[in-house]
Amino acid sequence: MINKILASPADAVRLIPDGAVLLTGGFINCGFADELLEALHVQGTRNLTVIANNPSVGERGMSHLLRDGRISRLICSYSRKEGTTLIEDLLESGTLALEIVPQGTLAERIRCNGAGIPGFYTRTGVGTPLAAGKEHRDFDGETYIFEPAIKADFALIRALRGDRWGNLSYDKAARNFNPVMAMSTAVTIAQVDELVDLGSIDPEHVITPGIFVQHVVATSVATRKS
Amino acid sequence: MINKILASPADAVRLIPDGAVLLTGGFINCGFADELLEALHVQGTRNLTVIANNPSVGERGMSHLLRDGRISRLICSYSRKEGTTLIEDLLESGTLALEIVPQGTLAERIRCNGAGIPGFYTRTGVGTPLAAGKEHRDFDGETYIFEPAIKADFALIRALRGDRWGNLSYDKAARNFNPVMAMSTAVTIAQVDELVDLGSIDPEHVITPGIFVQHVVATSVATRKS
Amino acid sequence: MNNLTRQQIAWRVAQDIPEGAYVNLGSGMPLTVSDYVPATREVMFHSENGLLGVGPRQAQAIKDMNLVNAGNIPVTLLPGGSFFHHCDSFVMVRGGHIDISVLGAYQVGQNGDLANWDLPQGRKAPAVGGAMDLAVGAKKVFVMMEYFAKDGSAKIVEHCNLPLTGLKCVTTAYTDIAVLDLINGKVFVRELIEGITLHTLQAETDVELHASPQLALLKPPALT
Amino acid sequence: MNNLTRQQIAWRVAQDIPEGAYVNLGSGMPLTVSDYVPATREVMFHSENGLLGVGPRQAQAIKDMNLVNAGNIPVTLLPGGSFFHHCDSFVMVRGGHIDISVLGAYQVGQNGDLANWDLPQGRKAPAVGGAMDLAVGAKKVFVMMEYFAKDGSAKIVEHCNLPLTGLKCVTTAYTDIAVLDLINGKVFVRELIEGITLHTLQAETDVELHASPQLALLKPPALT
Repeated sequence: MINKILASPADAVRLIPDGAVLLTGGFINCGFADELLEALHVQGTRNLTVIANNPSVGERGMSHLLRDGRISRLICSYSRKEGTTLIEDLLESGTLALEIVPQGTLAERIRCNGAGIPGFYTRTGVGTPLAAGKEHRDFDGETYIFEPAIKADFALIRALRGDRWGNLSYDKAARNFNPVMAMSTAVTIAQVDELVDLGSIDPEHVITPGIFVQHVVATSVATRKS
Repeated sequence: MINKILASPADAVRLIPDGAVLLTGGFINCGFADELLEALHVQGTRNLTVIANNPSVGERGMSHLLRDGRISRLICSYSRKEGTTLIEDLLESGTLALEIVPQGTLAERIRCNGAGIPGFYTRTGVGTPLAAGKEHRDFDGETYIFEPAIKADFALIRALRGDRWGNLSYDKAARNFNPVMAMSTAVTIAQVDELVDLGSIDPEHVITPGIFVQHVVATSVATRKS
Repeated sequence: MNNLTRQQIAWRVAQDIPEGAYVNLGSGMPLTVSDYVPATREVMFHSENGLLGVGPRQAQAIKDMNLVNAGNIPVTLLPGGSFFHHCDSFVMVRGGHIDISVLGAYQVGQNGDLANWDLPQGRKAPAVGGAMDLAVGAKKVFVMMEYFAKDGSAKIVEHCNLPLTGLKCVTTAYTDIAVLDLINGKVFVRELIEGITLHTLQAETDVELHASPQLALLKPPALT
Repeated sequence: MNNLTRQQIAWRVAQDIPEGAYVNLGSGMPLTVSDYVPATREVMFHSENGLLGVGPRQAQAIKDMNLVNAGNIPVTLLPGGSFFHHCDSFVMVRGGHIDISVLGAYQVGQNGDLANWDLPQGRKAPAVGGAMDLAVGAKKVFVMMEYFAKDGSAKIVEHCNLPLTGLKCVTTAYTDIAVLDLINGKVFVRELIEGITLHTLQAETDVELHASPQLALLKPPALT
């Protein structure tokens, strides 16, 4: 019997070594896998590269990893963290390397990796500081730049419901980068609010088919079923 | 009030001139916009370029267009039509030009056009006759070929349910190329089995958001609502 | 001479959004534009975090933080709205499916170049978000800004000297004293508030201003 | 000497599909492989027209032609299955998410090259379908074929002379008389039916055959 369900966030993050490259879903503070990131903090993992739309503004998880210098490199579209100068302090002290990527380019670069596509050409960013050093090429009289696929070791994502095959559904705007990141890596770990029986998610409404998910961890054991 | 609903297939295809380039959803014989294609036949439109996974094996719609020589060019992954030598006859008589594209490459080339991406690199087809004349490029020691975006004037797609904003849901494997083609062109016309009220399709379960659909035609007026 | 308030600029932008348009509102000031679209006009608001059919803000009592716009403001979704993931959201943006993008601006070049994001300056962490995608992807780009920068210079310039967001992308600039259309490298003044003439505005602006054939008075309603 | 029937080749392939594998079955002969996976083993069958978790064929009475596999055969979907569009389906294929692709073959090169599609030959219309994507995208490519072509030559060849589907992609060839692993440009015979030795097979095969360390008897059950 296929069973992708792990007992706890701690069990799940045990797979993740120092120096790992992580995709982490979420937008502003919506749809982050806070419990997985928190477990990673507790585990003491360091020297992480994190690819996220933005550093989570929540109090748990990524905030703790950043505060304690566990993240050495951040690739994001928006690096500000409301109500704190944490990012500014880290950048100033030289302990955090930062790459800024336009939001749509970030999403597509992540998809590319999961789709067997080495990168893509886009008009986004042409003529701006973010095009510096990138391959430029004209198609039909328009200039594009080449943006390479982003490769990562793990995706830590957040979903609403999940089953033992790894099928996932999401809650409203908490969907954001999560399904895209799930497709991208060889090891996707999904934190779900609720475990459900196989078939509980209508096959027409599965947003992330289980093929893209290797491990599922529930944060609410009350609803656990197998 | 936004109302994308047209009264009949005939009204919808009136937009389509001779010489148009059409994306048509469907796979084998599942999910084709038969009534739109049939109306196009009745309208007498000719010199069409059709991009489809395969020529429909059904008796209506695309079969009639092919039989009467209205399709001068076919881009597909699979050109055989079961139970007939129609395609062979057309190829032999020189009235049909044919381009064969691997199925996944076809889908991605269509997506590219709707995504503002001029084409993509793929390993699919490298070393085969279908790579002839195409740009080759190595990434990380692997060889890829460049496949350009497919541009079309119209997409004729088939869905299960649609509303006046153009939101669509599909029926099982009849989904196939339809949502991908909807995204790709400036003018997407959807044949739906059933018109439903705004909000009837759960926002979590909308497969094609209305932004990708310009016109909706129902084949069953019995269920029409606004 | 009454400069437009921010609300009045938002109101002015809203008047130029036609029924049926697909519109993305940038964070900050642009987000208020939806408040001023006439109730009889159906407009589809897109939020790049995966929402189409964004409705009014949530009532205080609800506070569903999984239903927020790109500015993290709790919103509602209209019947007929939809949710989708980030790649699909930016297919809409990059692929030219959004009719109008409304963005803030630090500078606008007379050729339509836009500068509206921060490279590291002083201690501020950099942030570009979806602005670059919206600038090149939307069919029209409306910007909202004060006409003059804090140093008194016009924000509409011959060449932007701040980091660019996109090239030749701005269609119209809505400011506190004028509405400016950017057409083929020229700046056309379409509306001016009472008490300002094209002549007096030109005196304080380095780039050449042209009178739009539709030159009219910019007269917003009183708004709070 | 009893050559395997097509059903027995399908049975043999099925034995090499482990629990939890994501497997795509090509049209024709490969589609029957799922019939022979032990009922205790959970395997996820993918169909490139947008299905994951494909179950047994539909009972005659149902006949839902919107629920078909890539061979247009009406099938069922298991609880936990899902539907998706063609781009997502080929993200699964091209992106390396499918563990095993089972395809038919006209020829297999000793380096793993695969020839299994038709360029125009005589009056037949060309068709490639998803074979090229599956050949390069799946982690392992299993092919099913008769060992000998109609003209008596072995289908495993030094260099394919039919139009190629993919380069160096075939992992294992399952035939009516032998199972062959293709490893680093060499052909290893893993199983042989009773009455055939590596020596006798070599005599009828142009490419050099090596004995696999696991060389064993290929002995299928009787199947109808």
